[in-house]
Formats: sequence, C-alpha cells, structure tokens
Amino acid sequence: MSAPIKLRPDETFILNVGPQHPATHGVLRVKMEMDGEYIVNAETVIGYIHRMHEKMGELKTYSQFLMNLSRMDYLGALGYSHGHVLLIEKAAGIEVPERAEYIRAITVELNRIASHLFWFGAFVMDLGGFSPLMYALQDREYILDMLEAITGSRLTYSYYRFGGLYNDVDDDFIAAARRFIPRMRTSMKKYHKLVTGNIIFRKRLEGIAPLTPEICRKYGASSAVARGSGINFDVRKNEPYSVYPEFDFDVPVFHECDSLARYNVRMAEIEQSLRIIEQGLDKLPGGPIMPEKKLKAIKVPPGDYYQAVETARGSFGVRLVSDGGKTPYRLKLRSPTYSNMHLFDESCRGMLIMDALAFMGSLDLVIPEIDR
Amino acid sequence: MSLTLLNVIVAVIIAIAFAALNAAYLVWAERRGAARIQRRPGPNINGPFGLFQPPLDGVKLMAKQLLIPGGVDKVLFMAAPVLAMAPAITSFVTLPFSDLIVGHNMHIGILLIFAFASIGGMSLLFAGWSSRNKYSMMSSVRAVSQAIAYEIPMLITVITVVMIAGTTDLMGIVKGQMGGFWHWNIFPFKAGLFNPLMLMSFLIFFTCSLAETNRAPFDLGEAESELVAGFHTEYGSMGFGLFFMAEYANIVIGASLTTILFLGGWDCPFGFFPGVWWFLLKIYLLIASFIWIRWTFPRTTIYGLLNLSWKILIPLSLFNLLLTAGLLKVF
Amino acid sequence: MIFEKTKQALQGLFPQSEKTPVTALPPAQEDAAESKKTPKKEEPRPDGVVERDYKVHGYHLDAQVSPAQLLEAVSLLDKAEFFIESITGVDWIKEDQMEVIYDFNRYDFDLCRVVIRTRVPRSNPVVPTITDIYAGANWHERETHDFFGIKFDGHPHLIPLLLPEDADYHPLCKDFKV
Amino acid sequence: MGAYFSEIFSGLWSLFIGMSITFREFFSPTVTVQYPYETLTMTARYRGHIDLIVGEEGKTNCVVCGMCEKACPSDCISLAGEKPEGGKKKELTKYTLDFTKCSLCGSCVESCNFNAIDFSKEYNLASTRKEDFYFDLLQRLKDRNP
Repeated sequence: MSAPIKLRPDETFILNVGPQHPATHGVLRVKMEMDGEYIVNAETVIGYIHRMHEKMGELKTYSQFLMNLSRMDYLGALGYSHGHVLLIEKAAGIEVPERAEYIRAITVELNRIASHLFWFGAFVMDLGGFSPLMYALQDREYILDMLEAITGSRLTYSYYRFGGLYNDVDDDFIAAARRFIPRMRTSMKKYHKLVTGNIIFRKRLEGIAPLTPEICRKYGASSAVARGSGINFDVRKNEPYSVYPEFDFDVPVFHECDSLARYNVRMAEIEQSLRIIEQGLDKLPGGPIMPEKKLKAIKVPPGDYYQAVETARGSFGVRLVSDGGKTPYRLKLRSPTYSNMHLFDESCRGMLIMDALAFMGSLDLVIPEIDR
Repeated sequence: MSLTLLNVIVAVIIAIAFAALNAAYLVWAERRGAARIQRRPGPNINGPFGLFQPPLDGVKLMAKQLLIPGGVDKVLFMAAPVLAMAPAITSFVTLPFSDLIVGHNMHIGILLIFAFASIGGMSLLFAGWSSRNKYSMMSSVRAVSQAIAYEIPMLITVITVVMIAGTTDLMGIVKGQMGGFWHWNIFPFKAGLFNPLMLMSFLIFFTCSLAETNRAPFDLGEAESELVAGFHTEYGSMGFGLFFMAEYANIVIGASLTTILFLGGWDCPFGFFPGVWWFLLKIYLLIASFIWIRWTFPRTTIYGLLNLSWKILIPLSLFNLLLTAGLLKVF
Repeated sequence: MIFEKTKQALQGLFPQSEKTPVTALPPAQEDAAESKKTPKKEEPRPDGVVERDYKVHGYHLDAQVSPAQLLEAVSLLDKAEFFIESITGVDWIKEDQMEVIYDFNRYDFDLCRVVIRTRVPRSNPVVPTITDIYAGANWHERETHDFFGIKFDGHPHLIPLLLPEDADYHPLCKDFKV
Repeated sequence: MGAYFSEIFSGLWSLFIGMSITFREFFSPTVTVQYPYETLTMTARYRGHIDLIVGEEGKTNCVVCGMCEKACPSDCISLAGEKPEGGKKKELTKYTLDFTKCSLCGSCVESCNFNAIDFSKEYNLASTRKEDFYFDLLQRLKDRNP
C-alpha cells in the first residue's frame, strides 16, 4: 500500500533493519529513513559475508574452483554448479554424455523445488504464519534425502564435474523421485488451500510493491521478479541450454506485478519442475556419465565466454576471460539476486514497513549469493 | 465490610494462583499444540509429556538478571510489566466461574472488566515508549490503535447482550441463559427473541477478543518478523515473564467473557448438572481454538486490521444492535 | 531482426574513415581477432563491433567503444529495450589497461546478447557512469569500483559496497597479492 | 453491497478451510527424529572427512604420490613419505588433514588413483578447540586395526 498521506521528509528517523533482523534471513542491512511506519528512503547495505569468490576463481584451477560454486547459494547449489560446468565445457569443447545431462536437469529441478519450498516456508513465516514452514521443510526433506543419497551431501552438493557427474544415480533414486512427484502434487494442493486461498494472506500481498516491467528492465531483474511483472523471461526457454529443449514445460507468467504475482510464479514453477522431472525420468537414457577419455587438467583457449542458466533465483551468468592458462584470467559471477535486491531501494519508497518486508520476502533473497 | 475485604483478598490470591498456573500450562499447551500441528512432538524431555517444562522455564526466567538498558525511562520501564499483569489478575476477581464460585460479584461487572482491559493497552504503550527502541515504539503505537479500534465493536456486541439480559451483572447474564444450549445468546431461541444474527455477533466478539489480547493473526504489537519482538524487545527475565503471563491471563479472561456472554457460562448444553466444570470445559475449548488459529494463519497488516474493524465489524455489530433492539421491542 | 538493427546502430558509432573491422568474421579470422586481445600481443584490439559465435562464446555482439562513446552506445541499447545483466572489469596489466565490460540481454525471444567493452589506462581509470540510463548499474559500478578501482564519473554514491567501508585496496587488480 | 458480503463470506470460508487443514495435521503422526536419542544412519555415499582405507595387511594403499594434496582447493592435506631401506615404494609417514579448512568437497578422493582414501561417516565433530580438527589419519588408521 503506498502512502496515502504526504510524507514529511523533515520529520524522519533512521531505522536500521539488520544486519541481524528476523526478516532479512541472513546478514543484510537496510538503512531505512522512516516517517512513522512509512519508508521515505531506503539504502541497502550488503557485503557482510562477501567471500571474494571471483579472486578465488583466479587463483585456483578450474576443477578446484568448481567446489566454490555450490557454496554461493546454499539453497539452490546445483544450479550454480550447472552454469559453471556448462561454461567450461562450452569453452574447452568437452563433450558431455547425454545421460549426464539428463541427470543434471533432473537434479537441478529437484534442487529448484527444494529452494522454492524453503522460500515458500520462509516467506509465509515473514508474514507471520508458522506452520507452512514446517510442512514445506518436511517436503524439502524428501528432496534432500534423495540428493544426499546420490551426491553425499545435503546442501553444498559439488555433484557436477566437467564432462559429466561425480556419481551415477541408482534405481533407489529413480524410485524415490517417482514416489516424490505425486506426493509433492498432493502437498501443493494443501499449500494452495492453506496459504494461497487464505484471505489474510491475499490481502497482505495483493497490490503490494508493484514492479513495472520498466523497473525490471532497468535493474536487470530475472526469475519470479520479472515473471511476476508480465515478462516472459526464463533462460531455459529464451536461451535453451543442456537438454531443456527436450522437455515440455511452461513458463508461468503473471501480469499483476505485485507480491502475490511473484508468489504465484514460484508456486507454479514447482509444478512445472515436477513435470520436467517426470519427463526426465521417463527419457533418462543409459550410458556413461563421464566422457570415455579421462580428462587431464582443463585448459580453455584464450577468449571471452559467457554462459547463463536459470537457477532457482533467476538468471545466473558466468563470464570467463581466459588467457589459455591453468587458471581463469578473470571469472565474473553474475548473481541474480544481486540485481533483484537492487531494485528494493527504489521500489520500497512510500511503503509501510510491514509491506516492505513482505516485498523483501517475495524477492527470494539468499544473502551469500548476493555477496558472493 | 471486613468480611467482604477479606473475601476480595482471598479471591485475589486465588486469582493470582489461577492466572499463573494457567499462564504456565497454557504455554505448555500452546507449545505442544503448535508442535502437533507442525508434526513435531514439542516439549517432551522434562517430565512426562514435558509437563515439568513450564516450572523449569519459570525458574530460569526468575533466575535471570533484570536488565535495564541504558537511557530508558526507568519508572515506566519497570511499571509496564506490572501494569500488564495487575489488571489481568484483578479482572478474575469479578468473573463468575459458577453460581457459587465468584470472587466478588458486582452489578457492573462487565464494565469493570472492560475498564481493566483498557489499562492493559496502556501498559503496552508504556513498555514500548520507555524502552528507547524504535521497534518497540512502533509496536506500541500499533498496539494502541489496534486496542482502540477493537474496543468499539466489542463493546457494541456487549451492549447487544446486555440488552437481551437486561443487566450488566455477569452472574445475571449467565442466569438469563440457563436451560440448555438453545437458550444461550449464541443462538437464542427462547421465548421473545429469535435473532439469527447472534452467531455473527459471537464471531465478532471472538475476533475482537483475539485482537484485544494481541494474539495472532492480530499480533501486530509483537510481529516478530517485522518488529523483532515488538514492545517487549528490551525486556528480559521476569519483566518478559510478566508480559508473557499477562498475555495468557488475558486469553483466559477473553475466553471466559465469551463463555459468559454467549455460551451460557456454567450452563450445561442439555440442561442438567450445571457447574464449574462446564465453564472450564468451554473456556479451554475456546483457548484451544485461540491456539489453533494462531498456528494456522499469517498476520494481518495494520491497515487490514483497521479496515476489518471499521468497515466490517463495527457496521455489522451496529446493525445487530439495532435489530436486537427492534426484536426486543416487538416481541 | 533486433540483432541486425543493433549491429547497425552500434556500427553507426564508428565513422567509416576509421575503418572498423569487418562485420561477419569467418571463424579463422575471428580467432585472429581474439588472439589480438590476449595479453601476449602488445597491441590491443581496436574499437569496433565484432560479431561472435553464440555457440562458443555465449553472446552475439561484441562492441568495443572508447569511454567517450560509452553513453551513446548504452543509450542505443536502452532505446532498443535491452536489460542490463552485469558490469565487470578486467585488469590487463601487461597492456597497462583496464577494461570495463557491460553485458546486455533481452527479455523477449529475439535472442541477442550484447557486450560493450571499453578500455581505460590503468593509471587513470575513469569511465562515465551509466546510472542515469540504467538505474540498475549503480551496484554493478560500485562493485567494479571496489574490485578494480575504476572510477565512474558522475556516479551518485561511489562508496564500497561489498568490501568494508574503509577498504583502500582493489582485490581483483592483478598486482594485488593475497 | 453484494461484493462486500461475498468477500466477507468467501474470506471467512477460506479461513475455515485453512483451519480444517491444520486440524487434520494435528492428528497426523509426527515426522521428526529426536536427534540425540535416535539417529539416522548415514547414506552410503555420505561425504564426511576423509580417512585412509585399510589395505592389505592392515596397511594403507597410499603410495605418497601427492595427488590429493594438489587437488585440494584449500590446502588442507599435507602428507610425507620416505623410502624404507631396501624398499622400492615410498611409505607413508605422515598424513594430516586440517579439518578447519576442509569443505568436504571430495576432490582428494576423486583424484586418488590408488584407492587409498575414502570418506568417513563421522559427523559428530563439534569441538571448542581448534586442535581437535587437525586429524592424523595415519594414527586413526592404526587405531582402527590394532
């Protein structure tokens, strides 16, 4: 709800939301200039857990740095590794077996669901509802168990390798994934009844924080932030990579531009991801998961390469400038939330603080991913 | 006279004990209930079913240092938790639990309870203002606007009930509803009054008592994801403990009032064996639904809350007031 | 097609007299153009528009402009409804130059990724800001300033973003030792 | 006017639907594991910290090639070996893992061509002292087969 009263810039106070605040989900600080409960001005301060991944990328060899990618975003780790391995494979000309690509797509989509489920729970908790978080975590647990069984870890998977995968999936995984799909669909019905249809929930989000497509474009927003504003942009469709062209899925787009639209996009995405997983399991070919020839140390011909992928949080890009050496000359990680968070400052002006925090929740922030 | 005074003192002591016991075990019930709803076991380590958890929590709170942050208004800061607890306890004195168990019945009992309830709102204002914390300040302002907005529809529905009963005496209100559930004010099908809208009034009153006690989905004063912990952000140890107890004591009062005004007090639904057990059963059912609601819904916004009060609850309760007045006049 | 349009528009920035490189490079020539950029060669790539193989490089158009032309090039893309993906720098220490790379992409299915790059001397790395055109460039420019020490002339709030407030080092410069 | 009442009723109805769901959940069984009292077994591929594999005669398979040391992104592994007199192969004399830096990525295990290291299944590794995280894997190997 925008401010119906005239704001008084001369009678304001500064409110520091964060670095430790329940709504920021990490160490994010927003310096808000408030007039009562209305925000006059906001300045986001980030960088509290900046780890300089890009410098590490320059100092480590390609395969050593691969592990860092899954530490960027602890909720959707696989998507980030996927972008990196795709880039290096493209640049160094490594062939990937088809089975490996299918398994990558399946695991990335599982990871996307896990990430969206966590976001769903945390978002509803931001709005004051506690129980959906627990239900979402319970469903997410099935995914983590599945992924743990094949990758060996629960959050920071380090599962992909240049040219393929670290481990093949087994029949248990496939059976578990098949069991998971109908169970998740039932849960989605429950979530829609419990949360989406709830009048209090709808009233809190409808018309809150409208983001015009123009703002999205100026800030380079992606993921549900763009798709909730009527922009049909999904890297999986716009720039098809990996085996995504093989799958039949839709990109949910909502035109309301408000926080509820962003929520609806993510909820619809879970269902689309389920469709992808279902098709992936049906189509999963046999064969090796790594190239026949064992790869030696990877070298990339000199040049400038870019690869974008659609992670759970939006369009993640890796830019590699190579000089032909063992380590990248420059490795830039374009994180999607960085751009999505950036538009918060401009868009939250004139909002009530509780709406602004609901808006912040709808952006799906993972702070380590912003700070890198 | 002296006997009455003694009576009141004993009643207050019993009320304190009852309030404290309720607060302690309602916390336990809330934690267990929330856990069950979320498919967890809840506190289950200390004692059977975790039943020793509340006294242990109490010991922990009491053993903690009473911390007063620098720069606070000390007098108000100390007074606020006491001010939150005192009216809650005092209200118990005049609540009739059955036709025999009542501390001190008064002819204006219902007015007394509402007078005390508004002191509770003041304690939140004191706590928030004196804490010298911006979050607390915002929280207290919210709490006060919420208290004002919801006292109006609440009082209007109470006036409706008072009109039906013809008395402000709580005992009298219950006595008017004796004789089975069809006589209760929630669906009054007794001679001379057939008002189908009383169910709506019951819902309005119930909603208002949720809002008055600062419970979810109207817990804007606490709003932990926005205002950290709201008005009690700066309170630790027993200062926090008193706020906590006051909240649960207020819940008990809210449930008791709802029972007395709409659910026939200690009356049995089928007309036999009326007694205090029916009263307790009813209030604990209501409290269970308080807990149930809290763990189901997200929080409303401040404007959503005020809109609900001014645009829906007040017009509807006023309409019912007029309708009831008309019906009473006609029949 | 937006690709052709953008290419022509960007080529318009370079007068014919300057003899910009040919547009569609066959692969062999493209490699030659690339190797020019590598630090082994002393001579950096001249300004101009180069078409890249999307399959290998992941973008379509690569325009190197001088800092003075930057704003014009970026506003061309803004008019064509591109969105900003990122801004980053590269420290070409052997050539004693800093490169600023701007990535642009489109929301529609008319896929066209454009990279705009500009080079400035290492001793005085100043580039005009594009925050007036793309508000979202703000953080990207601050980040590039943090990491490389490149100054963005006219930037409204050029203070450290990811690094601590008092940071006086630029960690991605090649002469920064860990 | 009609919209006003229909919103009230549909809103109220959505609240009751929500309550019916939590009511059902109230009576469904708990799903959590009471952690210190019950534990789950780790999956077969669980990546704990590394351990030396017991080879023939209770000895390690390690030939001190140093591949794991090189592969490690965080320099956690340091190993040393020497040739025994008359022997052909190097023998491992020291293998320490600095667990404070290890991120459990598993690069070392993958780089090993001699099947000498593997992941352990240990996860209860909390400690307040830094020294507890410098693991002497050779010592651990000896402890496992006395």
